[in-house]
Amino acid sequence: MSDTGYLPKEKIKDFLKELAKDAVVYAPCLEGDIVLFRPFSEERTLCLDRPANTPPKSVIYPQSETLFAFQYKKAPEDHQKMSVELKADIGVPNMVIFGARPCDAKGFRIYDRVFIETNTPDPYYRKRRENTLIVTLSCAAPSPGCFCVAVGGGPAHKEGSDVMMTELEGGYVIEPVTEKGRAILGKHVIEDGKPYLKDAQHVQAKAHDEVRNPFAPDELPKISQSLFNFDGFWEQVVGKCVSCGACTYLCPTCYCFNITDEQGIGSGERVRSWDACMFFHFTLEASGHNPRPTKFQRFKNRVGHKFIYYPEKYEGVIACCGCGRCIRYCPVNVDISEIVNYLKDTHQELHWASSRKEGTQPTVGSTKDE
Amino acid sequence: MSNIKNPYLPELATVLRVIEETPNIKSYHVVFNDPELMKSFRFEPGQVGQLSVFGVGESTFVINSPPTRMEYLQFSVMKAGEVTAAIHNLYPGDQVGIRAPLGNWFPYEQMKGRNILFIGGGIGLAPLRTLILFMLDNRADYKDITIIYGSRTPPDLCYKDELKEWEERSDVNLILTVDNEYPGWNKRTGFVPTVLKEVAPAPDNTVAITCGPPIMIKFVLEGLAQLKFKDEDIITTLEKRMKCGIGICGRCNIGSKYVCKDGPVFSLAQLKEMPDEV
Amino acid sequence: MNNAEQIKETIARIFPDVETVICYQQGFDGLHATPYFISIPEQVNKLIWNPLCAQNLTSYLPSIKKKVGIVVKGCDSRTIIQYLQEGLIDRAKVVIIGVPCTGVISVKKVLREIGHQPVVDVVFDDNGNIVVKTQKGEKRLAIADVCPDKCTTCQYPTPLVYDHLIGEPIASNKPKEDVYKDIREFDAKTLEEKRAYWEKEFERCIRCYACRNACPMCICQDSCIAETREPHWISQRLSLQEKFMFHMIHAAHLAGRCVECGECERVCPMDIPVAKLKKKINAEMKELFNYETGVNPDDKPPMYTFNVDEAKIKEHKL
Amino acid sequence: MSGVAGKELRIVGFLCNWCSYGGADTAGVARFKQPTDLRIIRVPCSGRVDPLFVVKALLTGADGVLVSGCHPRDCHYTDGNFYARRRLEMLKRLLPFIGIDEKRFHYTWVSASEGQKWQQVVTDFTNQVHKLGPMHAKKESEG
Repeated sequence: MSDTGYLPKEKIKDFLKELAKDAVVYAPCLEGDIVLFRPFSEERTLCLDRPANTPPKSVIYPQSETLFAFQYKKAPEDHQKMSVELKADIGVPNMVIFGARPCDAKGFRIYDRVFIETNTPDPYYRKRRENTLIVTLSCAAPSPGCFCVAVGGGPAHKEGSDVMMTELEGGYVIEPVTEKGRAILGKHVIEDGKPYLKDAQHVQAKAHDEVRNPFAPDELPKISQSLFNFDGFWEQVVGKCVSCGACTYLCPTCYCFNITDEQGIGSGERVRSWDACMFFHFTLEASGHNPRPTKFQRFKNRVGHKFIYYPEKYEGVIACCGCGRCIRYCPVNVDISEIVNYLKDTHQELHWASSRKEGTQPTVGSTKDE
Repeated sequence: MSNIKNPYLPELATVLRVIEETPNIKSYHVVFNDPELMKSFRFEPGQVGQLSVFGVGESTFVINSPPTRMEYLQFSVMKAGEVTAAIHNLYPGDQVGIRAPLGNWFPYEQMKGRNILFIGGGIGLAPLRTLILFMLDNRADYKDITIIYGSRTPPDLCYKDELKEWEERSDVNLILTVDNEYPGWNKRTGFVPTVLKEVAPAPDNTVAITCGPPIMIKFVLEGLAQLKFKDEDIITTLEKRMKCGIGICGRCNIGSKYVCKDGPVFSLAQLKEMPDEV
Repeated sequence: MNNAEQIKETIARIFPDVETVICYQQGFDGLHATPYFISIPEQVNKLIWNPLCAQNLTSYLPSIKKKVGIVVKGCDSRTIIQYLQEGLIDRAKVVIIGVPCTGVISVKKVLREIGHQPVVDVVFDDNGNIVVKTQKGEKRLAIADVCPDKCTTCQYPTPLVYDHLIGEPIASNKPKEDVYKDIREFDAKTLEEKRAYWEKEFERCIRCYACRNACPMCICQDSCIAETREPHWISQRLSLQEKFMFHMIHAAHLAGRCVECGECERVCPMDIPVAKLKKKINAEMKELFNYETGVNPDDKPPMYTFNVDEAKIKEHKL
Repeated sequence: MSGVAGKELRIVGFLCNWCSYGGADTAGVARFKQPTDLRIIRVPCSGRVDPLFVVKALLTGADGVLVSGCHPRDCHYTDGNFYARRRLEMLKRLLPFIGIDEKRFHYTWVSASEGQKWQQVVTDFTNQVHKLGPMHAKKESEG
């Protein structure tokens, strides 16, 4: 068996059917004008020519899941007393994420460190992660707003994927990344891909050159602390933010969540659901005190989490995969890459500091002399 | 796979006793339903637990009984939101869930052989209580123990029985204060930070541990700085909205530190390294 | 002198009087404009004005305490009037730069036309077209073909309230009776069809609340009942029921208040036609109370008032 | 609500404290025969009835919702029911747009003395809802 496989385009449905024999296959499907990861079936329209509107994160980390169910019962010995029964069920089928993009797959690596590689691993995430095979499609061209190469990724970056596919004219070159992914090469419809490997590498390299790097020439952005901690900066750059959760919910690396009890009569579930640091309620305490009451502080925390706090904890890894969704789908197109770029630019910092001294509003990209 | 512990699944426990501390604070004595767990359960002074009322939710409270007294765990709850209101409706025999212990604890090892200054306000005495009792149970390890504690009015003082006990002990210097004159109150009046200035404890070989409302903490920290306490010798314990309790869910962070996991106990030296989001 | 230049000049003139001016600048690519907050007159050089300037900037007004200048199109001006009806802004603190509008562009529609390709360049020609260049070639689209639905029946191309008007007023050439035509057509479907339609659309909702937060009339914002636990209107479960309920909350709270700016729909990352529900209610408000939102500052929103004898409400028989 | 009684449907009634709740009471005291599908929720005034109460009920399992208040001009709080009338009429017209039969929702005015009228309203509305059948028929059969 060769190390590289090849999937002719006309056999893609057969391939998916074969995968679906012992797993639920989530693939990017066209729905109206948008692309979503859906359990693939014959009636759905596969769409691989652009990244899905939402990343496949919900497959492994669902937007809402039951942590456990509880039920109050009358104690048999004393009917005045109620006892409680808890039931946690972490049953997960085998799953395949087909057609994720390298940025999407890299997102799962960001989660792994938090959910699995800790002394209190999350059994729900871990089980799903272990049961899921991630088949990634490398990007042939950048998408609006994306910048993976600037945050340690790339259009054929393999981190997080089990299998990497690269599209050629007639089919897909298939490179296994993990042991789990190697099994793919054994599927019926997969042919030997060795003759196509060079072409695939060429496509990958070409795409890499086309992705913009807003932080160039830096390898990874280095953030100026003084500017980061300057309130006026945030007031200027995120004044337009409407404080919704679109950026976080569409982000392949955002993982903050809420835990709530949702009750029926005498029973109910403890539910874990996505939450967003952009919401006022996120940090609101029962006393009414809110440590991050303004959208500026909340946005600062979002940028901080991705570009400072997470890297501090995890050996410099930036918790942003550069997919560009938060830029494309933001109601007012707040551009996180632009903001980080300001934050790293020492020249700008001088300028911000000077406007701070004068007591005037700082300005972004003004031509005014310092 | 199945034998890894599910960090979200609480242990079931029963309310043993409810004590009305103040008009809006109650203390709960709670024991795990599993007697084996009750025997093997270990925690350190200052660690917190997530207390569940199933159907309403979870909230974080410090375990304010000391690890030296393990007949039950004590939580003190001030009625503020949805969960605390539900806890206030609990009676002895009612079922709750506990996820504990969580977070870090007071560095009591480093405090051995030193003078200890506690400064508390209102419900803020709860996290101090666990350490005070722990130190009293290991009294020989510590030098002078001074406690400055205040509340709005005398009825708002927590742990009244213990306050009385401490007052009578010769090896504890307890200084009580309430904000204003109050019928029948013949001790000090004035805010805690003001009283701190009046008492003016010496910083030599002394660790100050403070907890209370944010505004009190703010002025106590200033006061301690004026008294020349070193940042490393000033310790406080923070409160935040918490959900997971294991440093994942993202709401209790101050910069890269998660109050639920890296805290709740921080020295002023550590706090100064963190963004101002307390 | 074109409109952009005139707007810049006007902004320069009002500056000492206002602390901030809200207008537009180029977004992350050629196809996106983005709100732009100017605090010193020199910043005006980055201002743009073209049919991509679709956002309703007035959404920011109720939360701004300072005196502010703002660029508004005809449709946006209705929000300001609605704010005035409801006492949400102080007219003396807003300097309105009105710009008559011949129709804006729906980025979603353009993206559909160009196959969601990254945009290399965008230009506007003199014949009402937008020319979008991508790696795969160039596409010339008539603005009228890629405008948001609201533009196709626009009755108020010229702002209804302004302090400075840029250029000459324009009169609408769209028949008034067409405004709610789409609503009538949809309503003609069977109950089952309609139910299925909404279930399919709402199923996609991710509850990011972009529709709510972008809505100029959603003034509760941080205290919205969609997020509070007390009262606990909707749970954190991800069922269709919860999503449906959220959108009904949004729609019901906008009854007789929605100014049909279409922001909710424009910002939806899941492409859910959320504005339709609100438009339906508006159609009923027109029919029942002859009320049109955001047209006359002296009007009262119909849900804020009543008549002892309602001319159009008949008692329902069983 | 057993097997045959699967016929009993879930109808929620929001009744104002001052008139309709009294009307229902009058009907009860007079032992007027009424269908038993209705579950009554007493509210201070029909003006307290947020149209979203009705939506929430219909979306979460009710097969019909009835709102009843004081007759116009007779509101205990002077004008609560005038506001209610506008809101509920808006809702009545919105429901079919989201695919819910407006016949599942009815609002009316019954005074405390109108026991007979109450009986009529409950009977007629219950019959009307029964004609439409359960709201979530499909889902139940699927389950």
